[in-house]
Amino acid sequence: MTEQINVVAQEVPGFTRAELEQAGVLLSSVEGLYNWARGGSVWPLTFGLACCAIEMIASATSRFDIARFGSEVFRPSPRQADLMIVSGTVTKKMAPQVVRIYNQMPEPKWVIAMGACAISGGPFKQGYNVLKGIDRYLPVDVYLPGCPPRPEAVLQALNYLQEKILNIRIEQDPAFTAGRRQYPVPRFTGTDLEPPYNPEVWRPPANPNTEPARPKKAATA
Amino acid sequence: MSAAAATAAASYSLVRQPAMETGLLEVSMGPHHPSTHGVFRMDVRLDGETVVALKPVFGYLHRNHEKLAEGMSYLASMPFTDRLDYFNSMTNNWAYALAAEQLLPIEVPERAQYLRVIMAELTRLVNHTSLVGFFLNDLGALGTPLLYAFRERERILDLFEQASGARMMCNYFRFGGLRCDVPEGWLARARAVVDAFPRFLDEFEKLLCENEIVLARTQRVGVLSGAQAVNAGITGPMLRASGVNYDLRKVDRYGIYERFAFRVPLGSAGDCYDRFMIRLLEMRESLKILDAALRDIPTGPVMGNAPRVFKPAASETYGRVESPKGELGFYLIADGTTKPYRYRVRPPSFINLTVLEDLCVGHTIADAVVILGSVDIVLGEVDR
Amino acid sequence: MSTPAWHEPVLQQFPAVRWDGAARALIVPPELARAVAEWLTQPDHGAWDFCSNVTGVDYLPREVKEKSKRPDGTEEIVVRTEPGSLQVVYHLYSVAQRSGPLVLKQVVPRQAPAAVSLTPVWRSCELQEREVYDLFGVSFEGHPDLRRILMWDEFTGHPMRKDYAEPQDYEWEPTPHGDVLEKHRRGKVIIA
Amino acid sequence: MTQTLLNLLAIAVPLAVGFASLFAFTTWLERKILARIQNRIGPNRISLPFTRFRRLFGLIQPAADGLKMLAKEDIVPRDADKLLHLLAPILSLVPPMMVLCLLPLELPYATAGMRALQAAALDNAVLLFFAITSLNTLAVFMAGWASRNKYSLLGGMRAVAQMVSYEIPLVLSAAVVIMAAGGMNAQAIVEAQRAQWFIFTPWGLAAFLIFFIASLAETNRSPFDLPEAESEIIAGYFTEYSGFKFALFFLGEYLAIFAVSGLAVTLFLGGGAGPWVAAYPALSCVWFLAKIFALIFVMIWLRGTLPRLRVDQLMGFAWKFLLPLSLLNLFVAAAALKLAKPWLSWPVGALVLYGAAVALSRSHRADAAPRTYSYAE
Repeated sequence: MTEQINVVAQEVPGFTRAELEQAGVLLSSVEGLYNWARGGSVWPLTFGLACCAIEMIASATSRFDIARFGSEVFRPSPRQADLMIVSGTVTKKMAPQVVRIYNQMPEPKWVIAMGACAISGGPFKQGYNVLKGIDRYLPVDVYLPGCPPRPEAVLQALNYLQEKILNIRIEQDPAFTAGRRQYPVPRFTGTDLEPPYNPEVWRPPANPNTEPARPKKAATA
Repeated sequence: MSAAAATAAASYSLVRQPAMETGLLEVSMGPHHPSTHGVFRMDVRLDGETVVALKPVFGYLHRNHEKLAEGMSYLASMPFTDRLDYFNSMTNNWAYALAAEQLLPIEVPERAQYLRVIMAELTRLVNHTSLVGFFLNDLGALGTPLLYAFRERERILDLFEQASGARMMCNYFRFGGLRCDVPEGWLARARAVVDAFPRFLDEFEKLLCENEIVLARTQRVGVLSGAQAVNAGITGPMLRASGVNYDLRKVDRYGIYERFAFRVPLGSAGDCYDRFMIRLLEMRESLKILDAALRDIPTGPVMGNAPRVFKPAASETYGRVESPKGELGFYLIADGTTKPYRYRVRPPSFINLTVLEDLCVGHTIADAVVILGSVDIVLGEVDR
Repeated sequence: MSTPAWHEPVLQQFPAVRWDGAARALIVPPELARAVAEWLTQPDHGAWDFCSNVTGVDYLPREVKEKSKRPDGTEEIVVRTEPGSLQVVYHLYSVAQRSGPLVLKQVVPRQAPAAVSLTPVWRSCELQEREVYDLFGVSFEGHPDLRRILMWDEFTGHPMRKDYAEPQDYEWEPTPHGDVLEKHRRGKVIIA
Repeated sequence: MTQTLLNLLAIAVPLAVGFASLFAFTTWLERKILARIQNRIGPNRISLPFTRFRRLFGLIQPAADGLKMLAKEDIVPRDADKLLHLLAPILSLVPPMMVLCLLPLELPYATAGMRALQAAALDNAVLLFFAITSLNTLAVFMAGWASRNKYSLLGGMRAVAQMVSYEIPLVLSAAVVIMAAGGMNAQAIVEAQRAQWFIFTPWGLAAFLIFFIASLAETNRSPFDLPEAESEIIAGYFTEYSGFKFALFFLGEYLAIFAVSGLAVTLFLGGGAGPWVAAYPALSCVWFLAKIFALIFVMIWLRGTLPRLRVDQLMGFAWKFLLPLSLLNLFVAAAALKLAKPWLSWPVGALVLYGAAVALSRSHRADAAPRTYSYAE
């Protein structure tokens, strides 16, 4: 499946006839053109959370220059941005704002979870005010590990995202099938956020109480 | 109510302030705003463009640093200190190492002392150049000064990377010395960076210091008097811009700073321009220290005879250094175990924000952004 | 490290203030705190014009075992419960005289802890006392703006207290840290 | 009748299409020039669609941006005034489009029948130009108002104050040229510069500088980009605009830059005049565009260099510096045009204008000056 899509989007001369018939020549070329356009012009949101934000800024500077990929237009308003780079620790106090900003972005929109904190909470995972990964509330397109990731890694994440965009089938694109994706903004409660995660985008891992993992430690404890 | 007042009230109802007869506009700047340097929020009340009241709101990056540190061994907190003020991991390391070394006295070898000074002063260069860049960004200079600053920053980060293995989060200091010696040829490369730096500073100063718009935008904006600054616990370049001669490198003489000849630049007006200039001038003095330190550095080990398990007796200590942002202190209470009973960071940029409202009220919203920029905050440290 | 005897004039002036030699700190009763602070800022009393660091420390109630001799000469182990306390610690410096630190502590009970705000004396306490209020639950009398600062307004509890039970919202992961394992064993899951 | 209509179409269509594509080129130019100013490379990695052929210097980048914006979701805030929200970007596009028709562009293929080819060769072109461009203020304020966003409102307010203020020095500096040319016909103004471009007279140089500065403010370019000041009010009046409406604002802004630059070229830089035009009349169009792009280059250069002014400083600059200076310039120009000895105009005019500029700036500079600092050991 994915291989075929690669063919559609990138190499017209190597197009198979079956593919053409299936999708229709016009449709596939429009799709390819459109994916080319939105892949080549990914405008990130000026949105820094923590340490990673500095490396995100560094990726826009002279040595690394994200502008080469057409992405130096950091838009301060979410209305004009395509990509949200969640760069750093998302605290519980900040999580509702992050979701809100995501809701304000127009479709099609993408999310890169940059750094260990945005992916899972990172070194601060055990904190009482730290969200254990932004993917609990938002659909993440590219996970970029590191603490913090180097600017080169930011560029690579952008390249991965562009490749992903090139391979999207419009009829399967949530940006077109579901209207603007707006996710519930978590509310503050006494100690935590409510809801603790968004079941549409994240499922908790299996209950570890039922897992027979680490029997040795259990025995000693 | 007259007709004019009625129209005025009707027009203000558009911005959803039905209760306010005075027509103030409440704007919540942040936590996502291009100029709050992270996730900081200012609840601003505006009369036209003039700030009438400003309330800072913190905590959007409160990552429970102190609580986490109380649950782990002393040394395990070292990488977390990197992430406090993520521009200045080296000075953060040093402040923590300094506090811990007061708990359990360990001799730091000579070479390590020199390397600590070198790293700290390089960090100061990194911080001050970046700050000046961000400050100009807040003034509306579309990134060019920032990119020039980051170009120089990259050169210093290369040095950090060669020494410690990481660009930003160096985790280079240890109780009683440094994690490892610098690689061969590092000192020569550092020398090259330090020698090339004044040229960049000349260029930068030529670009910025006499720029008519910079002068007009920063002079007499956000004036802070010396007495007010001391009372509000302001430290670092911001305090010295108000004319108070208080540099911990001179006052506490920690490390081996008494061996270096350097001067402390002092401002006179205490406005944004002074805060900006003091940082530029401090970089020149840092270069003097670096110059001497790179010349005099001896050979030898970089790690003292630190105990394998760091287990100080029950005691309390407060260690502080002159971080580029101000006085960075660590207050540790040991209870005889391998973990600190209480671990507290005294964050300079957090306390420097105490006077933010006083500085901003009466100025325009554009000035508020500039004043915040001149305070030089990093949210990792403000909220911890 | 020998500390100069900055505290001695204070002890002479205020007999109710104690000196804790182990922690090298002045223990000031809350009701006296304002007076002591104002006295300390005077130029001829040390000119302590700069309050650098303000924080709280939580001491849980604990059982102390003490040996005591009975009149008949035999030893007896007495178990005494020491009440817990919350301390508010102030680190004072003098910019004018370049001296310091002088450590001031207000000790308040863990139940209904109420200290006196020193913000009117040293403005630098403003945000830090708010932080102590937020994270330790010490209320400060005379503070101009005592609200939560780091946590959200609806938050209940004071997370920096030693007995604070964190919400157990970890994902399970194999980890070598004994403490984390212990936490997993105790509370574990969180999300059903 | 049909002939006229066809003629008009033959002019209007290339104008509209040509300038729209020039807009794309200008965004590319701006990104590349800014990148060079900042020691970067700028866009260069985008390939032609369906190929892996890369490194066209990023020239195709604006196409991708445009296509993306076209298909981006259009969000109208729930509380927004929907009609005004829709009209504002369109209205911001119309005035610059209209005034482009007033520029004395001599299109190459139309030289046979009509010498002076404008879409609308009016006798009072300059007047109409200012009348139409002032509509832009309305569009900007509509956008700021309709969005129901506080930042937008602030941006809209700023824009109105700024554009209304700077209109006056803009018109007054153009009035000098009208005095010299004796009319408001764009073609006549160009003709009047056949002997000497107006920029080479003292009053013309002063008027050009005032005109250029005021036009920066009129088009919200740095250092006068307060209505969209990113570091202060997010994106100003178009904070709430997304997708193609946002692109329309962009387009309108760049077309406005073309329009004012074109007017500056017409008024001061001799229109399409240049070497070899007499031999090849078609070159006139090229020269005209080249001069426009030279001005645009300066605008981009300023954008990469200067910080932004504050609102009160901005207004003070318009009312206390530019306005008196342009009024004085009227007198200087009048005197110079009536002067018996034309060679006197340079020394006297330059002296008076320069002296006035220095005196004005001294009196309003509010003793902003570099300081010296003391050191403690």
